[in-house]
Amino acid sequence: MSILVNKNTKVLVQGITGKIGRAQTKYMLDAGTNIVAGVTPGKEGTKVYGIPVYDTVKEAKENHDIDASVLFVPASIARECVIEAAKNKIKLITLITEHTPVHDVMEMKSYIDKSDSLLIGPTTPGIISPGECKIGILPTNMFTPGSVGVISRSGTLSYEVSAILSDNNIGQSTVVGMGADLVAGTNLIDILKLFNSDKNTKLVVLIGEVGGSQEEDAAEYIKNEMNKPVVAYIAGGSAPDGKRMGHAGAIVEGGKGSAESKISHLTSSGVKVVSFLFEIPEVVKKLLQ
Amino acid sequence: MSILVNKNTKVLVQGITGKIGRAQTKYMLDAGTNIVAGVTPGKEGTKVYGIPVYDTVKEAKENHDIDASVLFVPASIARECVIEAAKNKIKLITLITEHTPVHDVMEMKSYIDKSDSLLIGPTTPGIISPGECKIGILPTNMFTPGSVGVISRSGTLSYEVSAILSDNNIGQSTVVGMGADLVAGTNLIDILKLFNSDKNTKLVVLIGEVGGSQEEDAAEYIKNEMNKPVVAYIAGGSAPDGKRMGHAGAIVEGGKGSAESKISHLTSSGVKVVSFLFEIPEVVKKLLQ
Amino acid sequence: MRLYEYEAKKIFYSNEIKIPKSKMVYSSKDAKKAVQEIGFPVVVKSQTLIGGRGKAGGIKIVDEIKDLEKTVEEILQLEIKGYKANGVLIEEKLNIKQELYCGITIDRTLGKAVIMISSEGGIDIETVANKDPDKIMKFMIDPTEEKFSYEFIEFVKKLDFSGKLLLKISNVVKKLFEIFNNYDCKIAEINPIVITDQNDVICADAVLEIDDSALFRHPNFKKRKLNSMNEREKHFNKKGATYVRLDGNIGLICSGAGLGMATMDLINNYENMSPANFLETGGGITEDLVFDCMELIIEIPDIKGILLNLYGGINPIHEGAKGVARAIKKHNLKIPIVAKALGNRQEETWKILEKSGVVVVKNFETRKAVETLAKILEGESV
Amino acid sequence: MRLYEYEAKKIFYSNEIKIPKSKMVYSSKDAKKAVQEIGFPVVVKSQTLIGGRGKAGGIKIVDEIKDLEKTVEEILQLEIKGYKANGVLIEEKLNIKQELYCGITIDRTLGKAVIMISSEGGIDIETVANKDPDKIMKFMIDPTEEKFSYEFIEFVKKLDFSGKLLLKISNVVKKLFEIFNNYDCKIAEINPIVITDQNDVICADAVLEIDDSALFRHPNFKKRKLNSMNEREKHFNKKGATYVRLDGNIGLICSGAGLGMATMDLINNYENMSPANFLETGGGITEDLVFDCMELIIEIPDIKGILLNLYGGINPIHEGAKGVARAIKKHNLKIPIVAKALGNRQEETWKILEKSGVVVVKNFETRKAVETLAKILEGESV
Repeated sequence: MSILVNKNTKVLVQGITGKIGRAQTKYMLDAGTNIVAGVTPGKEGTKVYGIPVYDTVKEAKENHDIDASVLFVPASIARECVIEAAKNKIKLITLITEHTPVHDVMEMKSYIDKSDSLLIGPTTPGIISPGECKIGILPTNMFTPGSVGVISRSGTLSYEVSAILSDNNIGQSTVVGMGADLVAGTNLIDILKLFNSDKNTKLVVLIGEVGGSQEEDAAEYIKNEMNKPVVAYIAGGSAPDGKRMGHAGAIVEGGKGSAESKISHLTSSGVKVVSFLFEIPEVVKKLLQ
Repeated sequence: MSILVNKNTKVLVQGITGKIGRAQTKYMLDAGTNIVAGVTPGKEGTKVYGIPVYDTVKEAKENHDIDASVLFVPASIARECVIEAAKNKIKLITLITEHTPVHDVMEMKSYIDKSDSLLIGPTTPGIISPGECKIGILPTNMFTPGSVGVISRSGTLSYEVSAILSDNNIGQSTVVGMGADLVAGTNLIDILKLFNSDKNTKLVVLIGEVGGSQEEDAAEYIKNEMNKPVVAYIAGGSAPDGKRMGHAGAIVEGGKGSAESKISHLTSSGVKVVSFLFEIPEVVKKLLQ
Repeated sequence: MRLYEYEAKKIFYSNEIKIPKSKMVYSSKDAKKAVQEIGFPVVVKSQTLIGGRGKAGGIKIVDEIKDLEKTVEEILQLEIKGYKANGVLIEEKLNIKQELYCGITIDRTLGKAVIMISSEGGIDIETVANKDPDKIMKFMIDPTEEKFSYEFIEFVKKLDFSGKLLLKISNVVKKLFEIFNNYDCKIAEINPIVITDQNDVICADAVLEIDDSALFRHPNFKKRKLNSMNEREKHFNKKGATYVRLDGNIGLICSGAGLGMATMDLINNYENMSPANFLETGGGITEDLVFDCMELIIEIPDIKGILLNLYGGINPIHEGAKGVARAIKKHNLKIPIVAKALGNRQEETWKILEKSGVVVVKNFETRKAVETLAKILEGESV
Repeated sequence: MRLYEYEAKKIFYSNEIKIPKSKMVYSSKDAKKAVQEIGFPVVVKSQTLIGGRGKAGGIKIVDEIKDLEKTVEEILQLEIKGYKANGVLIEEKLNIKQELYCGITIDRTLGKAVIMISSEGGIDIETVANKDPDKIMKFMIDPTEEKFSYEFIEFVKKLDFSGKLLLKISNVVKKLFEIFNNYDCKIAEINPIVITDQNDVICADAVLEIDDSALFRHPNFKKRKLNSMNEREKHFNKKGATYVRLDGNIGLICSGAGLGMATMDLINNYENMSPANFLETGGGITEDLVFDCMELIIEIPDIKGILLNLYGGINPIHEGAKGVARAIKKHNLKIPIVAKALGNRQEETWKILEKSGVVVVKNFETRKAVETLAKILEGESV
């Protein structure tokens, strides 16, 4: 039907009593998401839109079946909250929070990699399987159900491309925002794999951006393993260079990271790379025929 | 034949080039110990009494079969050196070093407990299977081969009791100094178990001392599992009390730790507890008849 | 936040990494005093955050007092890629036997720190990396596992050092890694680590970049960063917004980096339009923030038009719209402003914007908004 | 090394654990000044390292200025178990709603830190522990695994707290655990943690004991410890030797704690002999150390004889023997000295000792050495 989330997914909201957590809980409920519990330490016994709040994930887990958690917590404690979710064996953890220190992200990723959990984010808009479940902050009205999977490193572009697809009567199976930070809990390949084995996904739209080598790595996977078409756009071809910061970054990336590198790797792996988002519907339609 | 070490044991000396490491290496070689390599970072290529020195345990391991390591290293780096030995899968690690911070000992113990290694010490005189192998600083002339196992929490008393036994023509299978620190890498029970299943050990002499609850725990094991006689002495019955340090220690020990407690637990487990060391040979002889 | 060389070296020094004798000065007069302590020859180093200063003439060796004043003044006046130096560092000249490289940064894909060392350090390290990548040893670090001294020794041994040099170099790498972790660095780099003719191991240069998101854990550096900002930059910084000045004529306010980049790609497609700035608000939109964004953009000379591209996911775009309206009113703005603003509370947002005279594009495609602005600038009706 | 309450509270304060308003004073004059800042009623607390000071009269509440001087002077003069106070702490009196207990120490058998908390804190905590051990929650900590905030919350919830009190108490326990680790503590204890009538959570007492072996990581406390010692104690401390003064007449020098205790057991068996001291050298014997040991013992009034009991494992006992010989010569000692010294280089050792007139017992049994000394003291020939 979809990847990661569907209408049966039981969701926990960590940081549910904050201003943003509360507002987004409402939007998620409106989108049909099955939110079963919330956590804010010190707030046990209260309710948010009828959802019971607990002091700890452990207690929420003891009182409810939980498949996924979405976090609206301050950046300074994001590390501990993600680890709390993972230690309590929540399978899918989505960290919306922006500006988490990258050393904290590396630590949480290390915990996650040793667990059975999957971490989406940080700085992700979340995940939506339109009409079934929304985990995160994606504006619901951009999305329609269908059979195109969308993976985007940029949050706002995941909205834009989905809206453009929807506007052209191309629905989405699942849309996943990978998160925009230096380090992401989950890489493009991990999500490509899920789409590759999802029966309902017929084609994947991949929105990359300059920096890192995720797209180059994904190209390799697509070439060797992917059994459905992939359409890609890489943002940042005309973006300004960052100030030069020592040699270390350049040496690590070893020539990867530029828009040119990503586009050429993807193209030679059989991916149709477009120059502008608005070209996507036409390409998708052609490929789905 | 013996526990932990025998004439085939291949020994590494960590900290071999220091004053103490060098002197004790000589004594160990004189006692017949099969020392195959030494480690001191920065000293690779040199030799100590013909023994090749390496920069790291890893390299020593690559060049030699190693069963056991004995450490003469400064207290400030003992933690790292023990962990280095354990990560390189050395089965028996003996830390002679005194005055290692107890938090460091807890950390190394935690690593050790998750590994296949055994840690004797810190502040241990080491282990001797008389006539076969000596690992540590025990004065060789106190010991004779035989069939009494000795476990001692005190280093010097392990010498004294062995010398008294030897003087009475009672030889030792293996003598193990447990180490005198607040936390020991290995507890009395771990060594009792080894003696229990060692064919050559007919009886065990246990030298305990006030503090902690190792003897009480050992008493429980002896009562339930031990299939050979145990003779014990507890040092410190007339020792001065330490200054009183908060309630925490008393609560943790829960009434255990005094000489009276240890003696009564051991006695009621069938252990023959003597009041003075010099009484031991007679008791041993009687029990071995 | 990148630190100046002299700041990074202070941190090195307090963490027991050896650095050359040196003194930071802001005038040739103070440079003379510094030299009395240090002794000739000295190296005069421009303190700037821009790379490649050596090749740009920002590092000079001075052997005699007669050349000092001129060299210091020249370097103080020198612009490197448009930036002047923030003072110069007067430093003892080392007698170099060998130069090594050590850099620690983050492997984005693995999400792990990577320590890189090479026995061929110096200004050509990137050439080494490209031509002969095997000459750079790389070690990936699991952030949840402690790295021990013996592991650094094992690592540095691969460069074939032994004896005391092995210990000294391993210790520098270990300390640099501790700094990388303790100061929340994105980059910690020493190029070169100098082995002197006396077999001393000394760090001749220093790059530290601290993660801005972690400055709450480093109040001193946070203060120093805030001190170097004006009020508006402070506000931006607090909200997590990013602003970069560019050369073009179209002001741009986007609610995400990807959206911003995609919008720039589209604007650049028109001959008579190019971005005057890159501005992304992140998820912290408020009325005040967007008001500040507007003020920042209208200060740019020759600005021809403004494009807003906002999504209401976590952002309250109706609040942002109020900020736009306030700026228009306050400055009586007449230049064309086109907005695409979609998502939660979009109708409310549109109403506020349209009331202020903003052209609202209600299509999903950013292309349509860019097209609309282009048409207005061409004088066409929309 | 145990810290005074006021020292421990300083550490608490700098680690953001709330403590009562308080001031350390050494005279009733300064106490008056302190009260002006703090305000009546105050608690006057003897600063001593001995437990049970409350029951011994070392803690008094003062409501009015007229009682202050007398109370302070009394407590300054009060001896608790033979020790006078090192000043008094003047502290605001809290309005107590509830008292909790939190103690962190080391479980010796497991080799793990154990955190204990109870909602029935106060002076009777050990009674609670004995009578109703279930009222004390215990948590074992793996030292290689980080403990997270949520774990402290899960832990404190077992005492049935909720809301803000739950967060405040969890935070105190977390901070105390951080202090326990960062300061290399063997014990870190707060008894009681006070919940005030305003639902503030404040630490009313503080016990910290730092591991002496870890003082190299805490240079300030090492300095403070060395400052409180005379030269000889410093030397002992550096060598890792332990000296405890007792009431008897036989001086004792042993090369290990177990051996020392066993020797004391034997000495106590004689009616006319008892140990004048406990002295164990550890593994750091040098000529100077043993010389100092000898000087320390001969200063004890009414000392009748000296017993040395040394093993040459790691210790160079021949060096120790030289120290004995030097002391005998310097002080022209006439009291009987009996030595048992066995192990590496024993013959050399015996020769040196016998040359100085020490009676050397070459038997393996300490009993023989004690017997020999007893006989000499009885006037028998040996």
